[in-house]
Amino acid sequence: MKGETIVFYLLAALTLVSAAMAVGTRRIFRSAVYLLSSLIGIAGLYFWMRFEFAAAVQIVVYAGGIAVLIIFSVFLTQRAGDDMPTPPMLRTIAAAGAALLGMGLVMLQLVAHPFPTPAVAEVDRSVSAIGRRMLATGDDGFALPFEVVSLLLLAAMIGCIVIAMRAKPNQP
Amino acid sequence: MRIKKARSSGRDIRVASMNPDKQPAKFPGLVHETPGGGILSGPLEDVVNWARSNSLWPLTFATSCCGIEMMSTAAAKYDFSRFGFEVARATPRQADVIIIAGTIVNKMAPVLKRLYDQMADPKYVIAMGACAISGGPFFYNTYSVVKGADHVIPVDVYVAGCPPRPEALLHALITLQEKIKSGGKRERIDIDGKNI
Amino acid sequence: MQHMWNFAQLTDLIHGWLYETFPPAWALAFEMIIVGIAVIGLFAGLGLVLVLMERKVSAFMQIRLGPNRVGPKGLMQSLADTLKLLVKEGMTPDGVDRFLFNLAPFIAMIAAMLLMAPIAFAKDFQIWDLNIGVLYVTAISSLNVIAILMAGWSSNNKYSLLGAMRSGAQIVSYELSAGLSILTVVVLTGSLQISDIVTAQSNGWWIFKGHIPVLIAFVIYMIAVTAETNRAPFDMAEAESELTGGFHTEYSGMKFALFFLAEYINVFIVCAIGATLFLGGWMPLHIGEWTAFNGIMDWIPSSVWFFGKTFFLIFLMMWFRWTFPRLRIDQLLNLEWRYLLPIGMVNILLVTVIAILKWHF
Amino acid sequence: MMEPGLYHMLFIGAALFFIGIYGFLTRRNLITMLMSLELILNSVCLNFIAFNRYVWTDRATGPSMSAVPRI
Repeated sequence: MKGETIVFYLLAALTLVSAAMAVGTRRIFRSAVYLLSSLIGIAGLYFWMRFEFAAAVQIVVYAGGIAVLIIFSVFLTQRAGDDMPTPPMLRTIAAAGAALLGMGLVMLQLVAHPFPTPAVAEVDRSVSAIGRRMLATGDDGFALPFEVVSLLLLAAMIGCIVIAMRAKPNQP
Repeated sequence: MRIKKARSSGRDIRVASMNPDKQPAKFPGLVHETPGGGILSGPLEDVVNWARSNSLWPLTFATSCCGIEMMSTAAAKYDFSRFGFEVARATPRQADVIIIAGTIVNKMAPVLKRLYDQMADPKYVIAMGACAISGGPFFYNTYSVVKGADHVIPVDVYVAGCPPRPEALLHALITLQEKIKSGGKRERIDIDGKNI
Repeated sequence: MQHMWNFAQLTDLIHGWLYETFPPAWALAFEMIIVGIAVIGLFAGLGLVLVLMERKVSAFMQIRLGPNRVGPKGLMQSLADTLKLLVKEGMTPDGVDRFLFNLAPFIAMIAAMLLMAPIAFAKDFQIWDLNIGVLYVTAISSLNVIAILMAGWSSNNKYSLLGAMRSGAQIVSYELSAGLSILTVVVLTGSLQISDIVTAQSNGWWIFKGHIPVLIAFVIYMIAVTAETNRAPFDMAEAESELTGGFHTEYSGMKFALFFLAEYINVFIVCAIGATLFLGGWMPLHIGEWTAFNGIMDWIPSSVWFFGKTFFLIFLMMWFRWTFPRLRIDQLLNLEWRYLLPIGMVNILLVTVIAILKWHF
Repeated sequence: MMEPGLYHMLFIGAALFFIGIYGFLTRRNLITMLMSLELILNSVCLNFIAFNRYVWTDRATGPSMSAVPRI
């Protein structure tokens, strides 16, 4: 067995096990930490597939941004030390059944569908190629979604500033 | 003649120390035998004691005027950082030595005890100044002062003075260093063979 | 270029020997082990040197002598400290979340270790020259905040929690400024790869070539990384006079030492990145086409250049620490959001204009 | 064990997706539901990248596409 294969299975195990623990644990802070380790496992998978840029963005966005955001909202809104109540048995069974059923259906489809595996030249995954694609307006460009997302971000930033602005003291 | 007698008496003591039942009556205390002889652990112990003695991080704990002298010891003129003491930690978990710089009143005593308990082993205590040694000027006619910090926690080194000069504190710290280097440990109290 | 000591020959020699002697998988494993041991050794060495340097620099700033009794000139002082912390009791207090409490120092340490990978210590001497080097550093250094939040929360102590939350707010906000000032150099170079950035400076360092905007970016970078590594005057996370010890209040012995070591390693890494981006990394001081001058500079080995620049920046950060008083948390956030970030944004626009019009040298 | 390829990645993506679904259905807490949602989004991103790596390798569409839901 090649070393790469072992690394792949380790990363997959990290991702899936910590994801399962994230939805299973009853302590909310630990849940956030497990979620983070699952996301880092995914970043490891990206590294494994040699998409370094995607991996680095994954770590920046999730470890630096979303995990901190979630942890802060846990600190500020929840009683992080207490255990969360266990969901009722019926709901657990129903949710697990639904998830397993969906998983089975998807797996059936996956096995049935033959994906083409063309031997095309290696993709140019450099940052500049991704950047050009983000701003290209042609057939496979992403200029429109990029601009829409930029607009969304702008709206979010303005909203933040409005919320954070100090109310003016009433002038007597 | 005298030399021979001394030698023989010395041998007597050694024999006696090997057999606790036959100790000379005058010897105050018990001699415990250590199995092995400590050849292997000796040098390692020395190195560890060297490290411990040279990196005594004090807890920032000052209850009255001795604290000013402690600060002076830390400042440029006396500079106890020369001996490796300057990393004053504010949290007892990371401190090695607590310098009781000042009066311990009855309300402070439980806090002092708690801080001492929170420190990680090995931990050392220096009682600085008259108040910490015996209550000092408050020894008579005061209802609120603990008459010496050693009523609360065990003390390794006492420094006299009211308050002691920075040189005295430096000397106390060096004395503590020598105590650690010589392997002198404060005995832990045994109750029914259980270390507490 | 002529160099007296070329690390490439050494690494090639070891690499070739390993692959000749063993099958490829084993050779790779052995290389990994060698690199791991080298990194851990570098860690220990750097930790010892930086702690001693901090104490000596602080003494120098305060007209004291500093440690001078332990070993010759006090050189063994940090060794004694390390040994003492190793044999000191490592407590796990009651009421903590044991798993996270014991995990947090290791996360901090692992994050610091991962950061070593893309740094070029000398010419052709780099663990992993990946094509997004700078972004990788930014990404991994944001893992540090998770370790701090974990330590702060799991300690079950209000000082720890407050310190961790302050530290989280601080690191997340100052990351933006650091990222923007890193981007200025990336815009000028046109690449995220560390080796590209270093070779782009073979005719002069960016801090000289990039006019005033890069100088501004350098200043912002130094301020931002000082805040990001939680060092004074931005040490809100462990403000001793307010929070006793901040996020590591409850840690003792070796677990505390790991945090302590990780902080110093982070200082080294951000300074190494700063030296690579703005001061040319291992690239000697070259001035344009002055061949004679450049030739003389090439005689100084590249590792000496790299460590010289890095330690100069570390000295700068220590200078900050022992000169400025600590900021209040609102002043800290004001400084970032109202001054550094807008200046950084305008600055990167300026740099983009310079890069497009090719005004830089 | 087989050599990992497209199907392995898709299996991981699907498993993450349904773990996320399970969490989303069992939790009754806004933050934990958000966390489950993050898992679902990540499985989608993983699929994009995997398809780009193994099927349509001629374009850098995957990273660009996966960057959009992340923002």
